[in-house]
Amino acid sequence: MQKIGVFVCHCGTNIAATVDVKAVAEALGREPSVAVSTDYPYMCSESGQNLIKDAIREHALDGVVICSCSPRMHENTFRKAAAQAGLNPYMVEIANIREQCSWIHKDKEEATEKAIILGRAAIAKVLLNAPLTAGESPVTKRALVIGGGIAGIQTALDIAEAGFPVDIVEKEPTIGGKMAQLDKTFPTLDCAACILTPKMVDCAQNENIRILSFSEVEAVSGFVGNFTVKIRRKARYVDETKCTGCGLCTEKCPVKKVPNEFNLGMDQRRAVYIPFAQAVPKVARIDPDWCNMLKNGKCGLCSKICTVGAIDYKQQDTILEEQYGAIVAATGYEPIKVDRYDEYAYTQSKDVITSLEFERLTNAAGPTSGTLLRPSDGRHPHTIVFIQCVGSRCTPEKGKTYCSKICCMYTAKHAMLTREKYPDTDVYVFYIDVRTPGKNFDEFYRRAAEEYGVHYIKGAVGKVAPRADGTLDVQGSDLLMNEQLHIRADLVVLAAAIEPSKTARPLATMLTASMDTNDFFTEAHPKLRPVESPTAGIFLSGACQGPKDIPETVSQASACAAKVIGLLAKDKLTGNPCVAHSDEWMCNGCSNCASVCPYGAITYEDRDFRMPDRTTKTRRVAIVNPAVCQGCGACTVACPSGAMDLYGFSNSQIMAEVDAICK
Amino acid sequence: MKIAYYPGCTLKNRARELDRTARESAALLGIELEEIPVWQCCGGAYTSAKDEIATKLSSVRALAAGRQIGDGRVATVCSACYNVLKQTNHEFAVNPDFDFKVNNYLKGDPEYHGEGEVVHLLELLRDEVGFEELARRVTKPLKGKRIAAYYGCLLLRPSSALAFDDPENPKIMEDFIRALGAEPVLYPMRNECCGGYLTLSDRETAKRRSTAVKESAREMGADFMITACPLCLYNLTKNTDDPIPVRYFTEVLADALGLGGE
Amino acid sequence: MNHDFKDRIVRMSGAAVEKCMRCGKCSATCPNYGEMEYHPHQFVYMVERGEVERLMASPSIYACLTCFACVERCPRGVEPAKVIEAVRLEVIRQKGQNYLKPDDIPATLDDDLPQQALVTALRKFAK
Amino acid sequence: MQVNENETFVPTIVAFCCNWCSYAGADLSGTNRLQYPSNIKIIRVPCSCRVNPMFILRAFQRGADGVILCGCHPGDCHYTTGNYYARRRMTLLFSMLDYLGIERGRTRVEWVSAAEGQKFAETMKSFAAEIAALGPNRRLEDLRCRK
Repeated sequence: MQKIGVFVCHCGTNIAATVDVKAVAEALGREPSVAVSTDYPYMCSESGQNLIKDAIREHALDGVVICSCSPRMHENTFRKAAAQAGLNPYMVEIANIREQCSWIHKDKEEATEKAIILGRAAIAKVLLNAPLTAGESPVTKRALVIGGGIAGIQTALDIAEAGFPVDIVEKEPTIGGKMAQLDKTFPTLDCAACILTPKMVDCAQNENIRILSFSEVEAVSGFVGNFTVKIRRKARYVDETKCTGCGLCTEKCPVKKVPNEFNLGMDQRRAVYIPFAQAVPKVARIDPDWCNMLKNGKCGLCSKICTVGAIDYKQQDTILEEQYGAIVAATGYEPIKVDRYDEYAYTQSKDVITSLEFERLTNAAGPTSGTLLRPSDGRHPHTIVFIQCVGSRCTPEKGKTYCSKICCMYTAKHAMLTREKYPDTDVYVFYIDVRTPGKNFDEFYRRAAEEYGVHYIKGAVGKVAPRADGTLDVQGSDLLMNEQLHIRADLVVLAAAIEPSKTARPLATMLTASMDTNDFFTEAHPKLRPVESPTAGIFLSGACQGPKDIPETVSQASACAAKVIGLLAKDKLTGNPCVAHSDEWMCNGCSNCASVCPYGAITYEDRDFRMPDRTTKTRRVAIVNPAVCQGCGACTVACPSGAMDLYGFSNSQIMAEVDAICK
Repeated sequence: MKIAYYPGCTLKNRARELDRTARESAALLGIELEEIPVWQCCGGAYTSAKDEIATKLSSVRALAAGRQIGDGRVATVCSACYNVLKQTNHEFAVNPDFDFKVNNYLKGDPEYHGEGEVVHLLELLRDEVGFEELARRVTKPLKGKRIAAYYGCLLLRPSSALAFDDPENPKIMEDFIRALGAEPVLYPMRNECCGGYLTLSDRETAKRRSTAVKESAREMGADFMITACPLCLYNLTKNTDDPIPVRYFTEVLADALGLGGE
Repeated sequence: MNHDFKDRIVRMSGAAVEKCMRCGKCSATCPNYGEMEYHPHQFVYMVERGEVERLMASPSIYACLTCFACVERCPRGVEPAKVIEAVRLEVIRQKGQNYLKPDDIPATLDDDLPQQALVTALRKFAK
Repeated sequence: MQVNENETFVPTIVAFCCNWCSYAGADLSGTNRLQYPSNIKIIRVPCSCRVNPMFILRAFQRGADGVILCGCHPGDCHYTTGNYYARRRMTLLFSMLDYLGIERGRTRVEWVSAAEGQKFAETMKSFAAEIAALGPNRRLEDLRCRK
């Protein structure tokens, strides 16, 4: 027979004023298997805790019930006290007789009666408690950062600075991401390349950082502290270890008409190319869709002129398998395709461009060497119209429901820089709201309007009509004038909404990390845990979690690194012992549990079973990984054979509580 | 193939050419347009008010009758009929209350729950004949002609119900023009309104609208324009001073197929 | 503020005036903007504010082409043309309020005018 | 079921509350001293998806007159999707209760967040009133279990 101790707290008068604590202690003391039942003014005080510890030792108690405040307050306090007295901490149950009894009832008799029932339910449960030990798992002290934009770069640098090795996996041939394509950055107008490329070089030179460019994550298994990741290193047909980045091949390649994706197709590159001058790693790549040698075996020029013999037409994809303790998603964003908003005539005129294209048109390394020229005829535009919120702030049927957040500021930047460089240009911005929360942001926008004479028009554009003379008729509304305007523009710039990278959704599936309806990664808590995914060991950096500008991305990236470092600094992780476990004799291997598990904690193994007739049978059974399981219990209900149960909240424990309450 | 055909009131009167050339061209291309035996005017305009049921019943009856012919689809040529019939049919899909009330009105007639489908002759040419096949059947290609397609509003909007083509950058009529051997002229006003509904009540406003459309087509160098809508044709020819000719797309089709006579 | 009218307009049109984010794209897109006293965005806003009677008294309700360009391009799915149609119906459904009277029609006819013009005008402007 | 001396019916009600939202919401209604009937007893579970429909049937069998399940609002589940599972399972259970002849109103699913102490108390009050109006559960109670 088990021996249970019951301890009823007065909590000063908080409980004792409405609950007759003596009567409760007395009534519960009469319950079978209760060896000792007593009350005390403050159980959580040191002397209260000593009272419990002494009783555990004196009566050799097997379990303890504390009738006190909510377990959310002091469950840990009492568990520690029990452990100090040599009792397994999970042999403690709390009956919540303050928040859920004394504080909500006025009638003392009624409250006392309820407190007794709650105490009985706790006794019924603790009788079925089992001693639990939190599992420990080792931590692989290495991090994986997926995505090599500014978010991934910053996170990797910070982790590496703390002394932990980091791998950056980047799907493109170079790191740098979207920021590498930008011209200037708001609100200080530093040139993006000038502040980004030193960081890219830092990554390349840091001993703790390995850059796996032109690579993609293919499979992820394991759990926090112990991930195993398969990474596909895509064939670039150039030996990364030999190529010096001299660029000779990219000058001699005869295939010259390949649309250059770095300049968004506004100029051409060769079939063998280095994306841009400051690429890291500075290694060429051969584009198999265009290379004559790879397509039909006729050419081989680059191989002949390469002085280090780096060209390798036979190169194959390889798979790299690595262990990591933590994984950071930093997959960033893409601008949406604006084709569906063709009232703006994006597909009908070359002179209707997106803001990212505008960045390239004003960038010194861009297709026009930084001179703002119309894509159609290469002439200077004299009237430019910027259109805001293209595809943002829509109903789900019409586009993205959210504000893309960065457009107001970069448009102010574009407008300001245009007016500064080309004072003869008229610049109009059609806006719905100008949203500039951020340090020095509103001042920046006001400068565009006040000092640079940018015309801000409150209203939207309804139609952009290409005219025969090459101009664009922009028909918009000026809501403050209550007028419909027609502006003859030479160039129209669309502030396209941004959306998460298309690679994010399949990655989230591999990571079992959750996403919202827009395919942004969900954070563990929107306010208090903004850089962690609900899945342990997965962290979020940058715009993959939601639209962000560079300052915000960098601060989130560093916050994310701090969380990763905190994890990697531990030698062992202590788990929550209240996890699911499967009775392999009852399990029929149906997979129902795995399909409801949000964490991928359940796997299947073939086990040999010795049958009563002395034969051996091999059956597939579920195995719960206690380090991954978070203890929600979804699987326990999904299990048709009743094999799956949850420590700490077992079927029998909950039913015992039900029985005690319904008696 | 045989398909139910809803000509609409105007094609029986002022737009007889539209009706005749549509039937003859379709027949030549293997599509028999079989007129629904009994039909009434669709009303020409679809009232968006949720509480207007009775004005949509003539369309519902036509759609219901169409079920008896061919594969149950109803073909139209006139843009207005297409718009009204298709919006009416779409309402069944999105508004159960409409379905319920319509069938209360229909008591005695067979029930109808939106199971039909409305197609425009242009869609039949694209999907059943195919523009490549059409190009092969052309005997008198319109070589060197620069033709501006005028969609107006009725074929395209609301796109949620009509789903005819991209409402901002449609291409079905341009592809049709190419199939006839001519060159399509893209001009920005091709999907803007000619002012049709105001023709009677405010002729001057309608004139300004149709003139704007024609100026846009002229600016882009059109030799002539084509349309599927009798009211658009009227506004673009009789209610404007611009002399660019406007023809029904079926007239041009009949010509190209060698049905024109000359 | 007359909620009675507002509720009727909202119910009749099925348009969600409260979804409007005041971008003015409906008015930016309207081909007949110049002929209107109140513009599409004002119809939406004024119905939301309950100012329906002012709209009912305005000739703007007969200026809408029902071309649905505003409905097509509204990023919030508000459907201004349906709001305008509902306000117009609210007027012409009243006794003696037909905007177009059958007696006026013969004067407007000519030999080429399609039947379509007649039926649509009557449907739009008379009950 | 309890029937006291003057024969007014005081139903026995079990509330399953998820640890992260609804149990915290119940604590908050306590902290704010918002009253609700004492015949409701709360059982803490890690997540609403831990609640096996069997537990609810067990409660009815043992004499409960009403059972309410509270979880995080859809989309807010601490375990991401648990409350969706709970919702689906309960929907199935409801149809089964019909089959058993148990009034549909004897079970309810509510979403109560950790910040909704007021809502928790209101929900409990209204549920208790509904169960009292329905009267004792005589259909499923296993009298052999009664003491």
